[in-house]
Amino acid sequence: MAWDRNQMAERAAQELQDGWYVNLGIGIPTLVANYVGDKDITLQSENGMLGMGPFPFEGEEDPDLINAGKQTITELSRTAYFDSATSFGMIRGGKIAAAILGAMEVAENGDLANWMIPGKLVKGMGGAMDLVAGVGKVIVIMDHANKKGESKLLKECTLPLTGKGVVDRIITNLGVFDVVEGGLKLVEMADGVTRAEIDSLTEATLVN
Amino acid sequence: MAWDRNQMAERAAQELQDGWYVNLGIGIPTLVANYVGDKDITLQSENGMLGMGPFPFEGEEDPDLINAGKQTITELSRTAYFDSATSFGMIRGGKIAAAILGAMEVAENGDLANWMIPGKLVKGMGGAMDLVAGVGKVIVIMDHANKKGESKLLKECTLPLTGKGVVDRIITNLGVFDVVEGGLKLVEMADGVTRAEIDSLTEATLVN
Amino acid sequence: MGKIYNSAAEALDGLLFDGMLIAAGGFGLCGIPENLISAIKDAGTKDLTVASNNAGVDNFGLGVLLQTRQVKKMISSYVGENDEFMRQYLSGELELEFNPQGTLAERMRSAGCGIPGFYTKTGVGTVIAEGKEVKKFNGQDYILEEGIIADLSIVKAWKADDTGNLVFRKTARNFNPPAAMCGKVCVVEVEEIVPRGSIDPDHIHLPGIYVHRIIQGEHEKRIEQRTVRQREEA
Amino acid sequence: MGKIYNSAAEALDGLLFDGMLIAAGGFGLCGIPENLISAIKDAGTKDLTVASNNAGVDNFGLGVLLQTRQVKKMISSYVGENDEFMRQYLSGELELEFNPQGTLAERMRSAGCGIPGFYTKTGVGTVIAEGKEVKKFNGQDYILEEGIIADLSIVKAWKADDTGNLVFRKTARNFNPPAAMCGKVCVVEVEEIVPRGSIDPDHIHLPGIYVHRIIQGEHEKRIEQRTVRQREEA
Repeated sequence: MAWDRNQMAERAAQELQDGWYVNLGIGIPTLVANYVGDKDITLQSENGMLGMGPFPFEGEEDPDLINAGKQTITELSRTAYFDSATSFGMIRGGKIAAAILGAMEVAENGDLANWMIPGKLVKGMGGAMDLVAGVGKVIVIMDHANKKGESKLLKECTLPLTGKGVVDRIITNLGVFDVVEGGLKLVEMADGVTRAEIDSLTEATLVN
Repeated sequence: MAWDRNQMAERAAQELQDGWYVNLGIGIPTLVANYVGDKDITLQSENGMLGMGPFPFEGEEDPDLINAGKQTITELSRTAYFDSATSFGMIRGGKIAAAILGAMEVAENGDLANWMIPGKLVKGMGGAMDLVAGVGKVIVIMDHANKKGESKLLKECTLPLTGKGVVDRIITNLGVFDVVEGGLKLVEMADGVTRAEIDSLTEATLVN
Repeated sequence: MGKIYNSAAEALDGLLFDGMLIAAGGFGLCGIPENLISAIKDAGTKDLTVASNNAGVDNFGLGVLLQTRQVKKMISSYVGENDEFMRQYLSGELELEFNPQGTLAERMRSAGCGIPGFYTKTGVGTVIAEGKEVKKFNGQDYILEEGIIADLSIVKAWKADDTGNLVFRKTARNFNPPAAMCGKVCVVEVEEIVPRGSIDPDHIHLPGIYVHRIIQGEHEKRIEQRTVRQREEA
Repeated sequence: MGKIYNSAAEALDGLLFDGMLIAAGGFGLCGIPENLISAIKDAGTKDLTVASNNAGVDNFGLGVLLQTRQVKKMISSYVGENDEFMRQYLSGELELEFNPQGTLAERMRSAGCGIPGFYTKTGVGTVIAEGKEVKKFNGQDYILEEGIIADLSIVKAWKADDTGNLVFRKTARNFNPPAAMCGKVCVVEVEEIVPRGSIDPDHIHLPGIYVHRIIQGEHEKRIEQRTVRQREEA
């Protein structure tokens, strides 16, 4: 029994420490906000906001208040707004403790690819390259394998990189992995997942 | 009859055009503000203010409201405040149309020295180096000669430079001079001043 | 002669020319200069290079200038949500220079602040670094990025006074201040022009020195992704 | 554990060490962190390098740390109005690195924004350029300036909420935001701590992410040059 999306998000939330400023990427990372519990976490939206609140109630959407995924959101009592240059200043300057991002591929040396598939999908890197270059800790959440059953934890990335040697920890549906000297280290297995399953679905070198 | 301080300031005010944002240095340049008349001029104070107003009435001084000379001032209806990084951003970025500054020496190639006399006077350049490097037009107001009667318009500066080839126009008590190819060009003489007087008090090359 | 103009067309008069570089504020469809974009469409100016984080959607925002083929090149960080953009790019009809979002914002801010180049870790070891100078600081590699100077900036603010002091609202601020800074000329559209002195000088987000022309306009302010939560039943 | 501390001494506890680099906000005596400076004096921390536009006056502001000889080196743009500073500098007791004012502000802002170096025209052809890399952009020379990362930033704001969101007042803003940005740790003193939510999020000048510890203090706010005009007689 591998983790589902919500369980991955719940596991990722455990990585966050009280008082941290955190940036959550689009997709599963967004769900992490549901699991921070009592911890004092301030969410950054890189389009110019600290203290991102939940979606608005119907009828209260404000076109001037969106997140980096262009979704309508709300403000909190701690919220501050600023421009994009300031926003990425704090990202590059290391003021954001952690970013939790999705990925297409991660390599055993921490290389990350999540912004384009040449000739097919060309959406752009948005703020991802700045985030992985600047924040304190880069945590990736993604499925362990793609739809064809091929490992997304690779010896080397095949897609254009978002960042080189930038990933610290990977949370997949099968478990938790750290980027260490020589490869990836299995930190934790999802309930009911066996080491044999992980070995068979992991191309990257697993070290102890 | 050479110009006095106020006449020099009055003459300098003629350089300013309607709609300009202008930075005035400490000393005689400050007096220029008294002569702008109907022109729509916005004064910048490089410590973080556009729209600098006159000195406050007695009893209305605000310690949080000073100019770059640390003098108490007032705000106007057009005033905006900002931080020092933003302030010098607009200076370096060429948004300020003109700066009017005092000087110790100006050379015929536009070199300016106004920030230190080695071993004697070491106050620092403050914002002067940024201003001369960044603003649209640099206008110097100064006495034509020093107290010993030696020309301050030189072939080459002897003091450490504030900027290299940065001065556009010089207004002295004797007249108005432009920095042009090959030397300084006499643009205007103060009332009652003769060309012979100017020649005798000018070390820099005067060209026609 | 003040800074206030009666219409977008009037405010752009004399500023547009084929092949020019325009910096546009906005993020997605939030805080975009809707009226100025329309006026550029109407003017028919061609071969534009546009520096903007996104390119709108197919029929709104900068997307309309892609539909009319007025844009030769985009400098952007994200082009999703715009099928026509993707199609023109993949078919080679449109040039696209991808910039990381923070690099794009800083390139605008830098140019406006008289900084022609700066070093950043963003993009080191990726295609973004190709052809760029690399320099080590404290043993780490950084790449040189250059400022973007625009012939024209088009910007959307919430309020302006007649001297051009601007106030933005919530996340509609985004790229508007850096875009305003990097333009040789900056034209701003606002929802409301207020008398000078009515904005607290400590609440001004961008001083009027960056603003050359202002119009008051109507704004559709279209929402790109309407997301809501349910009210709990009482 | 929140960001609010009871005193300057408490707020600096564990952050001070001999030989450290401190970035201080303020311009002249305007917007200076009076209470934090006093607490550093009391702590007796030595061999400080202080990046600050000015060094106060003889017996106020950073001047007090010069009197106690706690400062080894100043990074400043202007040192007038401080006889003790001039004396120590001219006699070689104090190191002084002159920075043009805008370069100093940008070096702080840059470091806080992850930019280790930037190019500027300021100082080209002067002693400031000596030993610095020169690069041409568009045919003009620019010099490379590096970011200043401080071990500690000391900053004065007008108001803070308990999450550290800051508001400054008039020209007391000056170097405080860039100084705050460049510190590994930033301690702020304010005139008033207000509840979160009581500052409009569009009026915040510096978001709390830059602020680690806050104290509320009493401020003398001494005026350096009291200049006034006469009221016209009625």
